[in-house]
Amino acid sequence: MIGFDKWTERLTRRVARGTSRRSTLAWLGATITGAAVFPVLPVARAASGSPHGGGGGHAPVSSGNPQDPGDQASCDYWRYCAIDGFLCSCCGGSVSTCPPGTEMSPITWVGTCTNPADKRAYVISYNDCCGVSSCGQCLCNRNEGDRPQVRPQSNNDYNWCLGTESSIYNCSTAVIIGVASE
Amino acid sequence: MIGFDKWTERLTRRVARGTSRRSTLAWLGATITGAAVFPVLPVARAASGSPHGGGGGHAPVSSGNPQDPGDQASCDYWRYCAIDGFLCSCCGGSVSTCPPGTEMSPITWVGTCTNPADKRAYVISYNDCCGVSSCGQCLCNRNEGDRPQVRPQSNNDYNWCLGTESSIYNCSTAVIIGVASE
Amino acid sequence: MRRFAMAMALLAAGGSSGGAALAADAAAGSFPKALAEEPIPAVEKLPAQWPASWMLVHDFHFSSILDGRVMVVDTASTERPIRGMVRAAQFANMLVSPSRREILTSETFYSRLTQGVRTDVVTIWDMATLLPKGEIVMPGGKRQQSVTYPQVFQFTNDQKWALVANFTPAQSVSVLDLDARKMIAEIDLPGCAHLYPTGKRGFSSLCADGSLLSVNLGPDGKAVASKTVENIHDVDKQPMFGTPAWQGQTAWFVSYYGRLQAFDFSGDVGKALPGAFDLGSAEGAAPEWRPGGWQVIATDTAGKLYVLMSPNGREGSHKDGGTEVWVADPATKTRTARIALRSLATAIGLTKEAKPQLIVARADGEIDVHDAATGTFVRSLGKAGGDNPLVITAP
Amino acid sequence: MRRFAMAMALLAAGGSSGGAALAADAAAGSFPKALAEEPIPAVEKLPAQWPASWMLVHDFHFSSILDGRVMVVDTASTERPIRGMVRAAQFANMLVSPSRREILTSETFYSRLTQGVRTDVVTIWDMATLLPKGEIVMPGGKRQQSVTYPQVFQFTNDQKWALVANFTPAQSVSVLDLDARKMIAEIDLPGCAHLYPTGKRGFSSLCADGSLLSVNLGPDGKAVASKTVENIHDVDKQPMFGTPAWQGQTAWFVSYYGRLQAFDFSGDVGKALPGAFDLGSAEGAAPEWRPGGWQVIATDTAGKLYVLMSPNGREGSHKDGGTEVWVADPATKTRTARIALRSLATAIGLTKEAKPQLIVARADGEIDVHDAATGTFVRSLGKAGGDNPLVITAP
Repeated sequence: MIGFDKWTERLTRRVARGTSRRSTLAWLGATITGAAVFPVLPVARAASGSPHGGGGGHAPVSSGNPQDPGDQASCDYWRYCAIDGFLCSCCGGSVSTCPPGTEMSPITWVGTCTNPADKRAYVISYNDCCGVSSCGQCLCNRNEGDRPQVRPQSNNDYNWCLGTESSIYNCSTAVIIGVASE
Repeated sequence: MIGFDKWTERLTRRVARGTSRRSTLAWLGATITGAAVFPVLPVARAASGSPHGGGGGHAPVSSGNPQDPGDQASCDYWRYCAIDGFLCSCCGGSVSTCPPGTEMSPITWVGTCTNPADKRAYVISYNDCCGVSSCGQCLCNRNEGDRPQVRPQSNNDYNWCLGTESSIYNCSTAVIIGVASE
Repeated sequence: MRRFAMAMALLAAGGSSGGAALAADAAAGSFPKALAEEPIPAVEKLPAQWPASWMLVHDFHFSSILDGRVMVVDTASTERPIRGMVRAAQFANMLVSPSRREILTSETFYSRLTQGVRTDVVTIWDMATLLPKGEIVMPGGKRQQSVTYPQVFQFTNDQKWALVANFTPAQSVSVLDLDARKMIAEIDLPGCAHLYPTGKRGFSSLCADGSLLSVNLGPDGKAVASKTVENIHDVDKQPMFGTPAWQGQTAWFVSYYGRLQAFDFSGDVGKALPGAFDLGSAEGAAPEWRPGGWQVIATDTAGKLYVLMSPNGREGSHKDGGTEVWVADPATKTRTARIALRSLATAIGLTKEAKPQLIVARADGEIDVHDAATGTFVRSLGKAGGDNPLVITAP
Repeated sequence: MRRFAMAMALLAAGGSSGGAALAADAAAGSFPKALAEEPIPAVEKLPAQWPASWMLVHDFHFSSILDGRVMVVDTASTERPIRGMVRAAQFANMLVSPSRREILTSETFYSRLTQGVRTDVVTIWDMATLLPKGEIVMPGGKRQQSVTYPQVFQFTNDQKWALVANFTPAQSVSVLDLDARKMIAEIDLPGCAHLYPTGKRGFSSLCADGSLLSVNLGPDGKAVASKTVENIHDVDKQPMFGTPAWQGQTAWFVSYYGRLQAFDFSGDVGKALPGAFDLGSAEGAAPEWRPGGWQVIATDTAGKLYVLMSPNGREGSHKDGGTEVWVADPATKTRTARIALRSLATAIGLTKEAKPQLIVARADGEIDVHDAATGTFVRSLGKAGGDNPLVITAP
């Protein structure tokens, strides 16, 4: 076995030891945070040209709070800076809640989005809602900061319906869980 | 129990006896023939405006036989006078064969369509192909002669994937099984 | 666990957003406090009693029939028309009972999605949580699979039981005790289709020979009596759409040609009521106006009938959809209004609101709302009914 | 049974078509014989060895992710582009082996479609019949579910085994013996993702710390040796698309910024090859040309590389799709051609035909075929790749 490291029976530990402290930390982050599921691709933007995917007659979904501006059923809403999937705002949930009948994934990917009203950088948790099939409404995909799957905590292609009773994906939320720094 | 017939324990036989010979014959026909599955509705025609559902670049599927004219991937093809569902011609099968991976339903609905070339009335068997999910291509719906479900052998809304290992519906064929009368 | 996750998140975020934080200082002045943290996990719940503007819209989902769904739609809201969705797998049927606070779906599953072991199940969903409360497995793989027809899955016995039509193609009816969570009886029904709940504990079914069969059930769910009324409908001359509009236990059917006929199912034996009448004709048709669509007849609480009409009525047009809704008053046997729709439509339903709203599922999948009294278009709900909205149900 | 059914059918038809038969007499003259009866049942079979124009296109099927499918597409045919479809359920992955004459799908099922008991399975399909030949159940519900990435399901050991990536989010690899139809080993793989078959019996994986880990497997499927090569890629400065283009056991990766880098996986230890180069820039971009799409790199049998390029390259544009395909020759490290596409595209692949054809999955779902040598548009196959074609595979 030319070129191989000296073999130890505990491959797992060896590999863990072999990775740097930084990557281990990043990985820990991934296991307790995660990534908003999903899709991808220009089809997302095409499908979401109209907020509900089919045009005609929709009023924007507003928070009613000038400090939280924008249409929460639009891919361009500030909190969706790194979202990838169907917007729960269009599926019976809201920007921060899952639709009835689903289970919110406890493992999520966390991004940082800047609120255009107060200019603060908020920590956004992209929790997925699981156990009901594809919502089919408001497919969005924004990949700022998205990186290859080798860095799971920075990748939005994983199905993050993990730690839930069912891994079936319904939609994604964008929950404020803090301010990045103040 | 005012108004009820004298009760017999064998409800089944009673009902069978109570129906006319004509309807019993019709029913027998249904149990051994059947109806091409399915869908329905203007969405079918909308979806099939272009033979493969998405426009651009398709050559008509022709039999090459002047006695069997028309585009077999079009809802307007003569044999489809009473078809309802995805055309197997667009799904890996043909007008008379199922796509690989499916099982042809042994129970089918039989219609009579007139061939515009030879003006003969052919008996067409709308066998469904089963065990693979919705083909999604060339959804067609023509209801000439379709009647309510109370007459199963004349209704195309039943899923006729019956007598197959799986009742999952993939697409429908239109097989010549004879000439109506000569 | 939550606290730990938060701490990690803040740590990670802090590293990458120092620049943003600096820029925030100026603007934050107008908003001295940051937006509040939001709780996780958070799942919406629905009211136990839904507002009268909420409807159930069945998405048949052609592109994956095995993954059909029922959308919970607030027809009064353009912002949030969809309130949730309930699974309705593989040619499913749906029932809703506000008094039981339950939605029921009659479904079929395969162990490998498209192949393997088949399981037929009625699933019972809580109307407030949209979570399953239980299920009743039905043996034998007999459940009728059709494009969604409401009358193949019905309540009886004060909603303590449900009836499920079977088709193999042999026809029968399974009787389910919903609270005991079990199938208690199966009744053969050769030559007859669809189930119209009849009397206190029974059903009627239309038969291919033109008769109506009424069956009375005993406390164990088994048939104890039956009655056949001959020559009650004519499949050849006046075929009726299988789905009627219900006014209490009176069902108004419409024929392919626009004839309206009421049946009384309040007694032990179903019967045709006198007073059948025609919707009439009108100009501008080629060749004539006929009912057209999937769910073509509906009624409001005042008893008016609404029928979806196609101007291209001919043999075979009965599922082509319609462009107008004609309103008829059974009391006077007259057509009282014509409502022009914005687009070809396939299904109509009416809310039970004080001012009933006409809900229209269009052929392009959009859901429109019209004021039923005036016919005026009120709002569009986009594709709130999913890809292929076929049946609209007022809970 | 068949004969009996026929007899009944003829009987029924005879009754209703007497008129048509009379009218037929005149015209039948020009066609003295009626069209022949066709056999029932009849199911198509595919050739055991598929023509080189046939490709597999994975339809991710957003509207029902649990019902994904792989389309068998004859890219030479505008009449019959679709030759069949294979189930690919719930974030599935697919492998094809012409020598085994098998397609493999790595799938997940729930006993009640969306809920209930989870079962992870590799299904083995016959390439001629598209019927399942067997399956291998994988315990523990660990199978990685992502938008389809080829490198999470791979062959090794001369296609006697398959490797399945797991993600719970703990990472590991399951080793399956395809002929014995069982899982024989599971190897933990913390911090590393995607599987690149390596040497005769092993794999490599890219790790978050910038290293490449190669693992050598024993005859029982268990890891017997491993080697880490440090600093082989940089996720921050030159992130690489996870799906490379394969030339034998050499994998060409492209970075978000258009840098091409080859890895040699032919030995027991994977290694980066010298000769990395950049695709270069061009006019007309805002702000610059970068690779964009889902499957952005492909290669032909002559060794040229094809990369799908977006003129709107910026941070976050790497999945936005592309409007041109740039062709590069690794031998000269130069860009040799630019192919203008007809529409924004998300995935590209090349047939193994004598004259390779460039297969393009467009963002609107259409599949276009271009001549790879000249770039000329040849034909469109409509939506032969289903609703959401994401990955194109040459068998």
